[in-house]
Amino acid sequence: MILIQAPFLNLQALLDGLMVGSIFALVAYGMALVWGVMNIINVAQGEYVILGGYITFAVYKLGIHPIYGMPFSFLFLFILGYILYRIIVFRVVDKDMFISILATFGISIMIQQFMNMIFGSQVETALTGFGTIFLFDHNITLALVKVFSFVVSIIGAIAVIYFMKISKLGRAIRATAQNARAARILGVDTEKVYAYTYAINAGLCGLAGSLVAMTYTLHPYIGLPYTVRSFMIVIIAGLGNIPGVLASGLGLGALEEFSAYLIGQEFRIGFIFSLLVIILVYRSKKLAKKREYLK
Amino acid sequence: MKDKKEFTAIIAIIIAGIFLPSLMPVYRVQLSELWIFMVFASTWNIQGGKMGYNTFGNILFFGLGMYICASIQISYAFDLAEWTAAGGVKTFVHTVKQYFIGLPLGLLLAGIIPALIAGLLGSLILGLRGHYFAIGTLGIGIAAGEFATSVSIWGGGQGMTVPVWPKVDGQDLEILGGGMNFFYYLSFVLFIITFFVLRWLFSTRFGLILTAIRDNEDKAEAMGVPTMRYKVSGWVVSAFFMGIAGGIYGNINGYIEPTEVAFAGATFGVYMVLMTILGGKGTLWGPIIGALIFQVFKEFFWTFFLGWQLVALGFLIVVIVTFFPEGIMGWLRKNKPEWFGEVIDHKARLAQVKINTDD
Amino acid sequence: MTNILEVKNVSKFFGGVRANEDISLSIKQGSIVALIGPNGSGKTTLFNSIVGTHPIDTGSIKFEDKELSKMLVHEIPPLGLLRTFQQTKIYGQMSCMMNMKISKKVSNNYFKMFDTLPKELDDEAELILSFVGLYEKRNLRAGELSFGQQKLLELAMALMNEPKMLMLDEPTAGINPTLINGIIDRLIKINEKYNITLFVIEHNMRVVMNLAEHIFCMAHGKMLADGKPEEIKNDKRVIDAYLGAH
Amino acid sequence: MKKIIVTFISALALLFSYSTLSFAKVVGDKIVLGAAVSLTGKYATNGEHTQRGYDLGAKIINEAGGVKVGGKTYQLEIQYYDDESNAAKAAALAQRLIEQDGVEYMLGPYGSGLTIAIAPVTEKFGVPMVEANGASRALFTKGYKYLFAVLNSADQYLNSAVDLMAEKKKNATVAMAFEQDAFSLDVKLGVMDRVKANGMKVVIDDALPKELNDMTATLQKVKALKPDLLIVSGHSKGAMTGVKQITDLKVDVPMIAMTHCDAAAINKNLGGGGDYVLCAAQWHKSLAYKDSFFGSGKDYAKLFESIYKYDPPYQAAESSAALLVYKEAFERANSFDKDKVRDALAQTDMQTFYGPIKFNAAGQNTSKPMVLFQVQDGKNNVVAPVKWAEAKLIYPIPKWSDR
Repeated sequence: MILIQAPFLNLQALLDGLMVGSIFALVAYGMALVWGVMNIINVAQGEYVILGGYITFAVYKLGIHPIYGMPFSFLFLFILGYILYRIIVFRVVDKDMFISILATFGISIMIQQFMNMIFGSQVETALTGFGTIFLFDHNITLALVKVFSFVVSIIGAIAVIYFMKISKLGRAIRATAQNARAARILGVDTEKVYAYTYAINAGLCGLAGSLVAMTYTLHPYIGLPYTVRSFMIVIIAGLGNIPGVLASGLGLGALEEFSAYLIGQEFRIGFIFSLLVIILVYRSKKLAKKREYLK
Repeated sequence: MKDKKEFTAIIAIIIAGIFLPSLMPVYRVQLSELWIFMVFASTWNIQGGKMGYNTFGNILFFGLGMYICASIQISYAFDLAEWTAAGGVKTFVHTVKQYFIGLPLGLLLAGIIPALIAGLLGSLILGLRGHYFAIGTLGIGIAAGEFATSVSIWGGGQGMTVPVWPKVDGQDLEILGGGMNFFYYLSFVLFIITFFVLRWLFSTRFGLILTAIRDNEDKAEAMGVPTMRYKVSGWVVSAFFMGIAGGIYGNINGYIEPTEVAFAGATFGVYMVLMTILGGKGTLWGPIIGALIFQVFKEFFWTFFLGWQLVALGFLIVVIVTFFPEGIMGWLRKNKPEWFGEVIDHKARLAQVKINTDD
Repeated sequence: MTNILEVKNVSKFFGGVRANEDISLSIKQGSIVALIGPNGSGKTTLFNSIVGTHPIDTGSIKFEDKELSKMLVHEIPPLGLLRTFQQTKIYGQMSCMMNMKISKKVSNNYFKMFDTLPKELDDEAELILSFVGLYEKRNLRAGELSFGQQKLLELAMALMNEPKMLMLDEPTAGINPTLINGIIDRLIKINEKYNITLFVIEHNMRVVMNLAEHIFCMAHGKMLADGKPEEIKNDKRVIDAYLGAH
Repeated sequence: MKKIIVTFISALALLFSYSTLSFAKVVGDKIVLGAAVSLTGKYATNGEHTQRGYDLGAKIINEAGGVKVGGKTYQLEIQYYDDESNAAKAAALAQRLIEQDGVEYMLGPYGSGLTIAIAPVTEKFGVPMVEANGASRALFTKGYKYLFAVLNSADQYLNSAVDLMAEKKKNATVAMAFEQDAFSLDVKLGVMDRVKANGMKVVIDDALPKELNDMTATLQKVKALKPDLLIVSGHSKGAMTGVKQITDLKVDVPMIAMTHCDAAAINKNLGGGGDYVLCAAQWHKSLAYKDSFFGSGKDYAKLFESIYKYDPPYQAAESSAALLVYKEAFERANSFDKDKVRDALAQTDMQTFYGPIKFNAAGQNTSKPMVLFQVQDGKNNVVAPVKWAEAKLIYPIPKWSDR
């Protein structure tokens, strides 16, 4: 068992995991937000991430350092999200959640195709030229770009939390999340809140995407894993529990990294999904004892 | 829906089903696919439509059925491992006898085993409600595909081929006009059986209780209905027919691959939902109409929107679910309620409740 | 007369909140009993505990000497104990007739699931619907009925199930006042004709006084008092806790 | 209910209306070849290379006077469908090309998986298929009669890399990471043979997921166990991700071998990160093969670049070669009967810019060796087989600390 032969790998795996996890967490924020506020599960999440990545990649292609791509990715996706809401998503907000799942699925495959047409399906990546740091005399290796993305996503996460606490819009969003009708009565323009919530979600995905572009590789059809993981994270954390999202995001990342060592990388997705099912069933069984069910 | 009209519709379908392949032989593949799709939609409708449990997991039974059927067909005559191992240096040919014993055997088990699995899983998964159920089943479907990728006896990521239609001294065996026709009629018959079984099922107490569960599960429980039993039984029925459909589709396609052919959640898994919604959830005919229209559209896109077909499909999805969430039958039911045996007399609406105490 | 329902020292806590604390009561076969008390005094919680909607923390609930507290929700109605809801629960997409027909009690035999509904059910359903005054509306979708009408439909569905004992949660709430006498009359008929024991949560004292032969009064999750209507009417504690509020 | 019947009828009508679309194998002066390639989906990059290869081949042949059959000259035309990188679609589309569109000569899709999916269909209808991108060994062990592959089978891809390693170091240790798909698993088969033959030891044997964009786990193991040779195969995704993360993590391995390096253009896209990587290729422009249509490999590369603005990966070259094979076969068969054409194909023995093409009984092109090139400061230089070598193998790969 390699983890025992090389004990340092455990720490290594943990660190790698946390760094991947931080990006997942960022994506999961958006999902938790949209899910909590608008009761929509946004299946297009992963595609937003990849698209954000391509925006950064485009910037990089212009010979600009990719980190300057981050604001562009965020803004572009923010705007796109806003537009998509005004065109499509608002039609499904008050409908059965299942409808919204399908609608956003439709959006996702459209985005995939457009990315394929515009950027081609070549595997791409944006080079930062950041170095590598070695710890414990070369037993631990960290790509600085990962550390960077870790820091950025943590900052992003905290920024979101504060935005929600302090800004006027943030408070409106929280109010709407708690009780849309009440909020409406108190004069909150929920339509506007929804639109911005969705836009912010897309923006966050964009930011995460630009980190993905720098840290990993891009491909128009690689979005699903991000959607899936944000599902997981949100479900583990529970809705409207932003710090929980961060925690479970990091946790999932680490868990996954270890699973890659223990049961093999090819099972990552399978592992995640099985975990999802097991968690759901376990929780429902526990509630069933109280004669209740997951709501 | 009025019996006479339904009767004509059934006759129309049966006639079409029998004569279409000879009318347009070159479309036999799409046509068999159409019947299979109708089975998809009709069985998905048991959960998603009648019962209000939107599942993404029914594809699991389809894939299982496909693999099981193929495995039985092969291992009845040869060693399965040898068959799948890099194609095997020697070529395997089924004799007519081997083929026609293996196939029905395979199809039968392809129905039964998934049904059993549905029974076992059901009691766990069907405890979930609403979108948690949707996500949970999605998980099962995809996980199944991912794990099948590493089952070496099934060729893992390599996939496996299905026995070819047997040859009699070099010539394809001529039963019902060769393999393609044979499997066309097989899928057609499967659909017809599924249709009548569901038609009967929905007319019984069972069907009504499913609707009751959709409308208000708590009430059903409070009235003493053991809902879990109904939910699981419903899933078992779906699993059975999905499994057989898988077995047939495997033979039509000739090649089985874990995530794209068998456990193809991203394509078939979503199609079956769309078809049902398009046609109208919770009705007997909705899924059938939905499947028909959907298949026509899909083929249309493939032909005329080369490279754009997925965009077109995505667009179609968005349009369907945002503008016609209650589907064609839903629309009809709104506008032609009498077709559904619903008397809408406004007298009744306005009528005051009166209880004459002197009886 | 024997006791059909025996509730002994039942307590139910939600986190820190004591919804029911050491509740005991017994109901005689064939009687009509009312349960009154201010809002939030734990009446509905008690109902839920009895029919198993949520498990009780301590105590025992016996229906015809069968212990209910460990049973699942759907296992209890077949014994002949049925309840209606404060917020009506009906099958909105189905016609009233359908609502009635599938409420018919069936044996627990697995294959009974696949029976087709017998024709004679229609007559029975129509009879009961007209009994509660919904005959004209029998073909409407249940969802189209008004709140009060849905209450009546729920009552009718319960009767369809031929229970031995019926627990009604505010049967007259939201019902057109001109009908109330009718309802009272019906409830009494139900009790006499079909010999169904009635256990009723009710705020409308007129109904209570005309209906009940025995009254329990709850407050703050505890059993405050019980006795004949006259006694309750003049009971100091009840007046302070509840009636006084009128 | 009427509505339903009406829909039904109209649907049928629509279905019928297709049949007017379908056209025969030879129309006027056109020979129609059918191909389902991946324009979308996970293989879209290489699908595009394939399609461009086909197009270029057809273009050149047509410009050079087309195909002469029975004294009449015909133009080649290719009818494409998009299989969305999906095996189920590929098979269905092959059916469709043959049955509906009356195509009687098929070109292969991109990728072993899809070719495996299509082969049973072409076989069923007895339609010849010349394929340029299905390398899986499974294709040649089924006794297919109508399948002809101009390329070497996958189990030969990285063998020479293993042998090179063996020359440099006795009983070396090997780390492997293969995607779970038909192609990569076959590459693995070949590699394992050589590894055994050379008495090497496998220290890491990882499987990569289909939606691959992170192989940190594998690389960390490599860092820990320090093998002499690292082999990665996972189409373009694998090459790109591998090199990218090797660079990020500064993984030091004396020798690294991959597939699809040129399709992923790791020599350009990764800012020197791809240097010293050994890459298996079916073809390389520097090889001294020639033919009368494209001239030498270099000329082909020039031509391709002038149209598509990038260096042709071998996926394109071999696809173009497939067209040459067809032309030659048509002319020798001097007929459009698909079985005559099939027999002519079977007898193919020709020189192309892509290399000699001669099929064995299984329809496999055996007369052409694989080449192995090494990325040397941004250029792909052939290092094996020795016959073609332009440059010397650089071994061991300099440590990152010295780069």
